[in-house]
Amino acid sequence: MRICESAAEAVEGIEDGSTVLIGGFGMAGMPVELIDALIEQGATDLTVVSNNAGNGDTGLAALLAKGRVRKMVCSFPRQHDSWVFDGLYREGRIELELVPQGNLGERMRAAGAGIGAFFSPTGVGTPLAEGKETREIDGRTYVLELPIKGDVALVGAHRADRMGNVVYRKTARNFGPVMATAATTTIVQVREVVEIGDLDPEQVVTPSIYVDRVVAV
Amino acid sequence: MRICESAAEAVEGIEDGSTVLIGGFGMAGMPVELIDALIEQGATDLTVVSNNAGNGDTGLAALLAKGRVRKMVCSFPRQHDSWVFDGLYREGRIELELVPQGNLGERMRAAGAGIGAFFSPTGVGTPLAEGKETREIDGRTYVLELPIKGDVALVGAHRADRMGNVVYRKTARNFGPVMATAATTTIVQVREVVEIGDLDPEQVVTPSIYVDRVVAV
Amino acid sequence: MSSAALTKDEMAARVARDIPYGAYVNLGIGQPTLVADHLDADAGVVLHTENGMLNMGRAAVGDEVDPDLTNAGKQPVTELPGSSYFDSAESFAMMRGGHLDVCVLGAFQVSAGGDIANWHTGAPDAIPAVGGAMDLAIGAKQVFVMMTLFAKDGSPKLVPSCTYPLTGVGCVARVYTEVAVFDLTPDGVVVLDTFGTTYDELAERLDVPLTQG
Amino acid sequence: MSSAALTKDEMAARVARDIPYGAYVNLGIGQPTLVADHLDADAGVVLHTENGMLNMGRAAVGDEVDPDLTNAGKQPVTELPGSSYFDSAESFAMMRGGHLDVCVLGAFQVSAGGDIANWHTGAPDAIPAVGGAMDLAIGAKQVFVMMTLFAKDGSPKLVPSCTYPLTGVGCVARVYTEVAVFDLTPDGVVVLDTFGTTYDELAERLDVPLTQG
Repeated sequence: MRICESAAEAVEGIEDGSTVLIGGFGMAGMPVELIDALIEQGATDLTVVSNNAGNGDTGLAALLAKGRVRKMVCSFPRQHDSWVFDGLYREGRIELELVPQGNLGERMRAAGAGIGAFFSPTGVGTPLAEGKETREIDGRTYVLELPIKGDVALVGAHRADRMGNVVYRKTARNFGPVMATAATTTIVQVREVVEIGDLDPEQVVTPSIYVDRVVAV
Repeated sequence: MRICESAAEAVEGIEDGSTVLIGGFGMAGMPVELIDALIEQGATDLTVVSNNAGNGDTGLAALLAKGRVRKMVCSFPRQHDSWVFDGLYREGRIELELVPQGNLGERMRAAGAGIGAFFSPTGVGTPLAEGKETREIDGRTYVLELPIKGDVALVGAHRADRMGNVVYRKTARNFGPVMATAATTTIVQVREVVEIGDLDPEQVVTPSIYVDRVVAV
Repeated sequence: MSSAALTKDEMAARVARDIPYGAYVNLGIGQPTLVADHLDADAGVVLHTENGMLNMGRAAVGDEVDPDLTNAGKQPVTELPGSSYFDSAESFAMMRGGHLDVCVLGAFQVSAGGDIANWHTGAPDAIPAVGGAMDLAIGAKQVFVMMTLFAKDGSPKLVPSCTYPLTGVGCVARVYTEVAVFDLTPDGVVVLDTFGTTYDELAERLDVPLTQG
Repeated sequence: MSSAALTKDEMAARVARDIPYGAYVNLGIGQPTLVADHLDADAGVVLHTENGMLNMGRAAVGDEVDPDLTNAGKQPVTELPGSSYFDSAESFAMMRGGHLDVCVLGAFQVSAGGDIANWHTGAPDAIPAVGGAMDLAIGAKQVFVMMTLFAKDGSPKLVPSCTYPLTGVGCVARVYTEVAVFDLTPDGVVVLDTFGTTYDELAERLDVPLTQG
């Protein structure tokens, strides 16, 4: 675990072609400063996994606008302010894997928890399950879903201690905790880094074992 | 959600032949008063799912001693003070399904989360995977595991509010939160019931949606 | 039978009336959100939002607005006493595990057998987006749909079989429209209530067999 | 080569020496627990206990004893600053997902190919109990085994193939014994260190091919 002095330091070494998990539901929990640093850092040909596909012209939308993302894996790209993604998609300049939101979270949880695959109740009989293995178990039909593992996770959180224990705030928690478990390198931006012992051990949401780098922004 | 006046009221209606999930790792988090009330209530022919198979002569061990349990599903029955279970098992008076602890937790999580089955990394190539379906995924072999669903969960926790939000204390948390999600009726004993609004929403571990009855003991 | 078709607010009120005391409820984006305005505080209904919260309060105004506290539509909201926060995996585990009592969804089409289509028109230039719709469709003990009964071109949206891409199969329990409420049962579609129309008029305009409730 | 076989404490110290700075470590029940006594506070090692805690402290004494705070052996322990608590599903997800750097297990037998048997003797009257052993065996980046090299009857416990029921397949990286440390590599068993014995003596007493490290 490393406390970084800057967002630039926090995103060092992210390679071209990486799969990057990016937290946030809309702008709540989106690690805007880490994304800005990633744009500056220059990694390209990325696969980005995030619930949405960017809002307005900042954060994830800015990364998309720079042409750094080959493929989006998300549940809800189409929003009133998703014009950057919309344009790229209509021009055929970005690939989209659309995943029901519950499968998105559960597939990342599976990656973090060592589950090889799981039978999901969601999407059965719909176009999003086409071509996927199904199985009836105990009278109900399920679709087999595979883990989504990241090379890197970029997570926006509230506070971290110097060991890397992390707490979130309200609904900005969303995908952060599960993404933190699912990536080889988990990078967390927080509003404040506190001393070891300053977080109540009962309240830690992402334990330090999952966290590789922390930066206060 | 009902706040019960007594442990006896809390265990009302548990039927013969039920599958009962019982929290605790050893005595930490074991809902002793609920188990005592269940003994008094009289339900029998039970399948009990719990990490251990009772310690000393109280709690789960007392339920076993009364002959109310047809089958134990657990990871670690053999302890220095598990004489009640040991005796029943050697006399062939109780059935045992031994489950690796991680599969035990994950199978209950699957039940609570609507997962039909999952490929687990644990137990591959061991006697506990014999007869189970295996599959190689991405170069690693996994064993297919099915959900464990309870009719009832008996959970020992620290505090609850009057809506049924629950917090635990230290390592007494263990199986409580996952069992609370996996049963049709979840019954929680706590040391203290507090008013709605007295628990910090960020700190709630078992949200009220999972809880059917609460009793302070 | 009422004398006029319901307004959106009246439809929302009608849905709210059918939500049992103490229920855990998810209201989908769009029209279903209106239902919240018709739930009395003493109905004990707890609202779930897919982005990770139980006991969500009303829309935030003025100083209450907090960018860390939004609903599934990404609008600022408030919290009520007794709320809880959790991550997305837990939030969807809650749905998918069948812990919600009711969810209310909008729809393009619902079939007599309870299939729902509400995520994609299938138009070739449309950008597909599903969000939590498929999880909600299969994840609540009862799924209510709230929609107009007829599309702009006059074609019915309660159909023998959906022509739009499906969201979920056989999962809708009840359909609330401006002119009628329908129960979808294993024995067929039952008309529970009509507003500004008659059972016979409905039977004529719809392609699905109806029963009078 | 040391001049005498190691005591249990010396073995524990030898294991502790090989745990990297800042590692997340699970110490199995029994002998591996001793390793904790040999980890310096400035080694930055964080101990995981399967019953739901990171950064567990030493055994609790006197007033520190709290029935809500125990280790995997159900003994009272303490917490260190920076600890965290979580439920059993999360605790095992942490293991099974490969997030622990090292786990140290006892064993009845280890095979040259890294199989481990440590949960069941296979005796017909034994009450089987597995606990978290199978999860730990497959769940850490590196699995260390700490055991005596020979059983009470003199038979080796590092064997060509385990005869006891297996706990995990091909998962052990290193074996620490009172007379030698072995690396289990894809190319075979490498003797890293000997204590009170020689490479040649080991090669004679063991049925597995050895390489001098």
